[in-house]
Amino acid sequence: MSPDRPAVGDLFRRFRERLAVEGPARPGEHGGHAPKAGRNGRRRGGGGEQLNVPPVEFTSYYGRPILKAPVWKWDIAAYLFSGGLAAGSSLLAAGGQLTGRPALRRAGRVTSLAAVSASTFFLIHDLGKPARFHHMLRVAKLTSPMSMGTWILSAFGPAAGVAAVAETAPRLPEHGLLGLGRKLLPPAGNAAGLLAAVTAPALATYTGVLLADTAVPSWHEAYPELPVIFAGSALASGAGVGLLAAPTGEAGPARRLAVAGAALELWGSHRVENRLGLLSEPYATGTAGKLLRAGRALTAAGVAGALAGRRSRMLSALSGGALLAASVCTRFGIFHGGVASARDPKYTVVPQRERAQRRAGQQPHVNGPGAGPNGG
Amino acid sequence: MPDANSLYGPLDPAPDAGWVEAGPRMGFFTDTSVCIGCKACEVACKEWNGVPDSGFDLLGMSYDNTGALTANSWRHVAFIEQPRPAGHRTPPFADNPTGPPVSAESAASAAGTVTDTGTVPGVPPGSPEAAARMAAGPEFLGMPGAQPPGRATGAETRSDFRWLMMSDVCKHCTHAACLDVCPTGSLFRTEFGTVVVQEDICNGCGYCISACPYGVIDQRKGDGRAWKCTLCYDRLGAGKTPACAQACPTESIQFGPLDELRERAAERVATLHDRGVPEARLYGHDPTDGVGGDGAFFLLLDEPEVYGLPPDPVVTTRDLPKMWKRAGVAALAMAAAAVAAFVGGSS
Amino acid sequence: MAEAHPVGFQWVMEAKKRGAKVFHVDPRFTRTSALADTYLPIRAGTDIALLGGVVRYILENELDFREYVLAYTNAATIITDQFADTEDLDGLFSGYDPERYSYDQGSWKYQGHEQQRESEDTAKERETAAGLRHESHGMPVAATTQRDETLQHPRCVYQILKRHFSRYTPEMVSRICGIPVEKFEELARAWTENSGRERTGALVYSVGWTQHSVGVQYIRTGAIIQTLLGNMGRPGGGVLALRGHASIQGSTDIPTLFNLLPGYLPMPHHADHPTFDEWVDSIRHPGQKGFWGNSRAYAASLLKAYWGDAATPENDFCYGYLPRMTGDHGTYQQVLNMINGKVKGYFLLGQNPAVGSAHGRAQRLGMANLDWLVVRDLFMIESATFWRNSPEIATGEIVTEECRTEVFFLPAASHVEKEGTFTQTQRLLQWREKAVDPPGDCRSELWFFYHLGRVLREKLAGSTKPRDRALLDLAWDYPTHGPEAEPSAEAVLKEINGYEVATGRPLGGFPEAKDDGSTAVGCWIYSGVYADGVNQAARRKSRHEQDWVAPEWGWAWPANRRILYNRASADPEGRPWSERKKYVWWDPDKGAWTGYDVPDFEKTKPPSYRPPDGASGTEGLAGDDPFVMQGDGKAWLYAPTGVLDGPLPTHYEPAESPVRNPLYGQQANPTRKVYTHPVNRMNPSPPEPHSQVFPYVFTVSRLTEHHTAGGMSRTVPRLAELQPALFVEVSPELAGEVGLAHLGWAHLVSGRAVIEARVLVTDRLTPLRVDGRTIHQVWLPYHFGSEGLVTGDTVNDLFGITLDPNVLIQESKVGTCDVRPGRRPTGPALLDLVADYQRRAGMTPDRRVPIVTTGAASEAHERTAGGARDGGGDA
Amino acid sequence: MGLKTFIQGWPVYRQLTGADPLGRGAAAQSARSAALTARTETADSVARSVCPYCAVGCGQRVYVSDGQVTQIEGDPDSPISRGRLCPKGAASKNLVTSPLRQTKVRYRRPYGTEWEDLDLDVALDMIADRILAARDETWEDVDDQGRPLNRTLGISSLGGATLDNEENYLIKKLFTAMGALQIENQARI
Repeated sequence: MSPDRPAVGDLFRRFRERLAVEGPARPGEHGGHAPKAGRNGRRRGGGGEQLNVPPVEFTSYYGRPILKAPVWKWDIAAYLFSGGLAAGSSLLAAGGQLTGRPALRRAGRVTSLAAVSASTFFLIHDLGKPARFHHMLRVAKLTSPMSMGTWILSAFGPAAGVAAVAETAPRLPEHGLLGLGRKLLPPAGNAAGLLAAVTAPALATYTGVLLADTAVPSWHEAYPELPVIFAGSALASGAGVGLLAAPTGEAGPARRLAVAGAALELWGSHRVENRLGLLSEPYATGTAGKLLRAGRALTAAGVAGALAGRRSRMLSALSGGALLAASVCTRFGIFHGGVASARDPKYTVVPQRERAQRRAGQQPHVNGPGAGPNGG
Repeated sequence: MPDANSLYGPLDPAPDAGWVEAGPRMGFFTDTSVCIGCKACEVACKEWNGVPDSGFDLLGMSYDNTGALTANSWRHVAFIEQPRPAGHRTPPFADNPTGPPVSAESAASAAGTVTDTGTVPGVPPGSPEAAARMAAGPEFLGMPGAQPPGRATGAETRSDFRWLMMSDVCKHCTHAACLDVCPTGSLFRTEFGTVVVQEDICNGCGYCISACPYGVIDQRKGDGRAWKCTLCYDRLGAGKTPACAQACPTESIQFGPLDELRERAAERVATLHDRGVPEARLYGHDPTDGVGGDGAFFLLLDEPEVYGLPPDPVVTTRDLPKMWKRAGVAALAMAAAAVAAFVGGSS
Repeated sequence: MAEAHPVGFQWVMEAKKRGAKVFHVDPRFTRTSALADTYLPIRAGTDIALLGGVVRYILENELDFREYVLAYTNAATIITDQFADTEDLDGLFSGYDPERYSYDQGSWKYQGHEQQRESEDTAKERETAAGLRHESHGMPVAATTQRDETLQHPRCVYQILKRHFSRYTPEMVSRICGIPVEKFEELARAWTENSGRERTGALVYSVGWTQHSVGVQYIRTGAIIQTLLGNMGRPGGGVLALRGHASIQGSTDIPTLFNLLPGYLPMPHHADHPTFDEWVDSIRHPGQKGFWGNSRAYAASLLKAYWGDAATPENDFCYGYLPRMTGDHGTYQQVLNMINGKVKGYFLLGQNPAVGSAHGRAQRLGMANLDWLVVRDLFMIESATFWRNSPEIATGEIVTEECRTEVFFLPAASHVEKEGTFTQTQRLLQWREKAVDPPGDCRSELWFFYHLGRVLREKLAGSTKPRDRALLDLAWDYPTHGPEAEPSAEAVLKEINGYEVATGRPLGGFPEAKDDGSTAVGCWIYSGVYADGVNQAARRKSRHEQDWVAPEWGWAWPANRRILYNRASADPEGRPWSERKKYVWWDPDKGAWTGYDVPDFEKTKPPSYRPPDGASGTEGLAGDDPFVMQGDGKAWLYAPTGVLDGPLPTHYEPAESPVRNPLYGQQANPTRKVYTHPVNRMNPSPPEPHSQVFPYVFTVSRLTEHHTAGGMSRTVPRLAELQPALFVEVSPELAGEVGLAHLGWAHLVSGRAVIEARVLVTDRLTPLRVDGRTIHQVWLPYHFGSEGLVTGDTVNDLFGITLDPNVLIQESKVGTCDVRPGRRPTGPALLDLVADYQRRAGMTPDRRVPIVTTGAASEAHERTAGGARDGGGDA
Repeated sequence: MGLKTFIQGWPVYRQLTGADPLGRGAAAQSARSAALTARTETADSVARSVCPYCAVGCGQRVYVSDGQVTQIEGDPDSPISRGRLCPKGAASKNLVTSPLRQTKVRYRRPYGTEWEDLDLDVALDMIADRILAARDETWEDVDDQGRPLNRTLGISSLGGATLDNEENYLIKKLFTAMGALQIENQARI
């Protein structure tokens, strides 16, 4: 070898040391394979540390994710919110309708229609082939929450629509064809409003199943809580609308709804952030962690404001806004938490490995070949 | 009427899916102990099914430049280099002047490479540590102490080495989550018991992608639809062997009635154990496993996750009834809360 | 084999299923190694040492298949006392001429044959790659030989062999090859234990073996082992070449080679073959045994096929029309002549030398100095675009505006767009049906050359120049069909098969060939492929409908025989050696040879037949002489003549090696073909100084996903995506020594070029302990170039040009280089880097590579057959 | 299409009336899927061919529809390959239909910087002229001792080993007749 070279082995030792320091993924400088830094088993974003999950050991094919992360974009998270909002506000509307609180009714019905229209837009917009959205109506599959949701939405949507349109009745002329409408719309609206209200809880909670019925570890394992969280979040957002729209005199039920919703939501999200062990980690770390923590804070603030602001229209409105924002944060938080859990193979391998070992009767897991038929 | 095991447990899926006079269930048995990693399966599949290219980047994952199963790669040959003993074989580098192995570092670097496969999510980069452990040698530098028990021997030189190769494919599960959650009926169970995406129906909702416990199905950019192995539905209809299995030079990919394949596989494992390959084990053959057994199952020589397979997959729809129940409870609670809010208290 | 011939490898896996033990010897751990029972890493270029070790193991332990060896080989034959071995002459054999770097074979002969001197001018034989002729037959020796059936005579072949290989101890094998002793012994044990009466072992090599300066001797050594162990001519045995091109076997049978005519008839040499008779006798060797006795008929019939009516016995069948060789006209000599401006025009027919041949730079500089170049290919290959897109453009050695070469690119028809036969690696001809018409201007070679000939003949019509007679008298009337006037391939195949001139009846086989001009045969060894007017190569009887030999699938030359010399599968009395291994045997009731295959023997010649005195040709062969193409009907453990670099294989270091030959003072093959030319500077090897400037051994080969120069794979998306970049595989130890990182860049420097590649640091490569030193080897695939979907530097640029003396094939499987981290310099800086290395290594333009590195040369010169020589046979 | 057939074609209807209430199989099958057949079944013709890559000689079946190659796969009848192919053989269709495939004659004049188009017949004629010129320029009748040579060393050829035997036969025959001796082949490499 050329004389200007260090002794055999030196460079290799340096190479290994450098590698140990830098972490090995350094092909970025050649061939343009920039490594996506940051998603790297041991690193944990802000807020994670307090959890103190010990670094877990697992193997994976070149460390690549085993699962395909959801291809759903922001609009599905937005749909989770808008769907819940539609459901919550239609309940609010029905309540207002039955207990003679026109402001609540009106606000509820209008919001409900707006929200359900937005939902439909989000759903179609997220499709790879939007022009084929109607293929959703080919089948009715009990095994597919999305199919079920489609049918629920197709029941709820028109009802919410009619109910909202009915609110225009007072503005119609006394006579003529439209006059007929002026007479007929209110009863139709009431009927539709009640129909919407009946389907509303289904609309609000099926989305929990929609996320849970996947291989995404942190979604699936959270299946007992997700519907509760989403129900609560829906109620809270509905209440938020009430607080924003209704005069303090009518806002009583909204305040109580806010409390109830917040209770369900907080209980649920507390559970998923603690009950799932390793799979709680994605909810406590990174974007999801930030969003969920923000959601909690906003909910608390919203409820407090709602209770404190009995007399103040302004405070009520603020707390209503807070509740709506809280609902948004919660939905996006849950969404991102799941996506993160699908992207890191450890959330796939470790729990399954532990499950397999439990089944195998606590045999110590020996990894790698040469360790016998089962061990490797 | 649906079987009691419609969602979970042993089941012959075709009759359950309404195929009244269905033939025997057809499937793949992929014996990785005879795979030579030639990738004929990848090419034959693409040629028959007109699957687009999936990127022209060097990934450095040994000889794997495909990376993973994607919408544009329905067969994927995995390559794993390990300084481990290979069954009864003579250690390849015994008495050569070798130092410590480098497989772990190389794998760790390769974990960072990316290529545009023309699909989403495609082949994202991964965790270097997990990659390193996959290929961990007796002495594993770079991330000290990151080895699972049983790996570390602290040897200063390498003499053992093995090169694992495995052609991965859609598992055509007995209980296929992708199929169950598909809202359009695009994914359906064929008369052969296989799981197929109908390209004229799929509207790209993406639900199947999150539902697959193996990370097989994937979305093609621009096109927007989900794509995966069809087990050559059209060829089966014509009584032909799927393209990959017909091409496979060493019969690593075997096609046939699933029952026969399972028997053959069991014999093969027994033979290998006799011949001093204790690490041979089957994967996805068991009708009582979390997905009711795979229509495409494997003979592996290491832990499933080393090949990028989940160690203990369970079909998500197993828990669907419970999920609906929880949703119902939540819905009732919601309704109750609403009623309470209005009737309880005044003002 | 799994790497380059995966489908063929299925049969290895079948054997493995049935309990066969698979050994794989390769410098790098490949996909084959992954499936083998035992893998032996070896230093590139040392296979003879390894195989020689096995020969020694067999002889020392008397593990040869003695009955077989006695009856069917020349083990008992006694050699003249003038013979001196490498053991006596420090690596040279007797008869070495240090001026001409070649041997006088007079002292190698069988006892009593000293005075037969067909062609002792081996220097000339080397120039004309005479060795290639022996693809179908051995060199001449007289029928009768002196034998010692006890094998005790000190000068019998068996004892000479034993002495010659006595040095190849397991320790020596380990010193040379870097293979640990235990590994070697495991191989030797398994090989011998699985050979003999009941079992056979097969030796499979890829033709990288031929790409060495001692390539022919590699294969000789393998053949010696297989012969000693009785594995030749028997099912499950043999020496199997894995050839890398669809019809590369066919293209030597029906050669497009300067020194051969169809059927391995030699191209005439201006000095040796002035007349038809002398030419024919040089093939036939009057008095010799075996099937070459009829060569006059084969030769006459070929000329008859060429010149038809014009060819008559009176004018020696137009023998005078044949161009004559005067020396080496091989492809590498041509390239150097191109650089020197001696060649005007160049045809490239589905060939990409800019990437695929050794010393790509010389290839491209040669092409840049032509008047015109015709490239016929499916794709735009590097050899067609050298004038605008080549490394020399970057370095300024080729300037587009100043490059005068006129280039015609003619698109070719693909294998599905024309019909015709390929001859695969086991001599099997398979006819391809045409599926579709070629697109656009794409045409078959058949079309191009037929119409080129037509146009040439039209242009020359009426010419009175004697030189044009050969073209004008050419039998060139082939039926054509279709709008493009495509010539009929079947008509050509019929001519190749041969026919009766008078009636046009296709011949049934070469025994029907006549020397009186009544038959025309295009390639005598292919005669029978069109027997009974049926295209036998088109037969496609399903394997399910015939036995495992599948004789009705295609057609194998000669005579549809699937295993050559299969008479050896039976014992001297004609009984199968064993029931397990029965293949061809004598049926006393029918009084004929029978079996699964077409017997490679006269059908009714009984095992007991003994030739009458003075019998020659086929009558000369006894009933137990299975090797019917050999001059004495025996398999040659020792080659008394014909192999230009020695009667026995000897380990020589590659032309470029970092290691001093541990075996003998003679470093490298003393008869190798060396070209001293400014562009062709060879890296220094010991005992020359400065060899440490190029401390590493590099070797190249194929990837499963690509095909040779990449013209048919880098252009195909399906394949390009599977291996998208050039990479170099290095061991962790070398990576550490040089400072290379996985997926980083490295560049390799030789005395000719610098190339860069991405780095794969892998445990699949290992350093070797060679003669007390640690030797690092690197491996690269040679598929890459500057055109196509995926591109990369051309690895063959690193090689210089040094050839095997027997067949003039270059050493392009091993060389020395330096390895440096990072990307290579570009432009003129690249030339500076090479120049700097040349300076440090003392590679001055006028430097002559030392051929003889032992003092024993002069002594070897003395030991010629009575010192007598004849200068060049101006008889 | 009548309303009735439309309704009956509706998978939901089939779910309610058929044996697939969950809509996961028979009921969900589309008309296209039901009508699907392998294109090899509907091919106009099939050619028995041989893989053009290495020398193992694997059997291929080439399926053609409307004058286009629609599929190339292994020939199960072949005793050599038993219907199997390596990645290269499996890519044969991609080879013959590759977008990079050249189908037009290209010409680069001396000192030219770009390719130009050229008519095939013209090209053939120009090449013939150049052969004759090179031949005349470099012809050797006899050696210095008057022994016949009958040759030109001004023309070289390097022929691929992927050509048919028939083609190699004509190449050798023609070049030999024109006195061109320097005919070489991959077999030398």
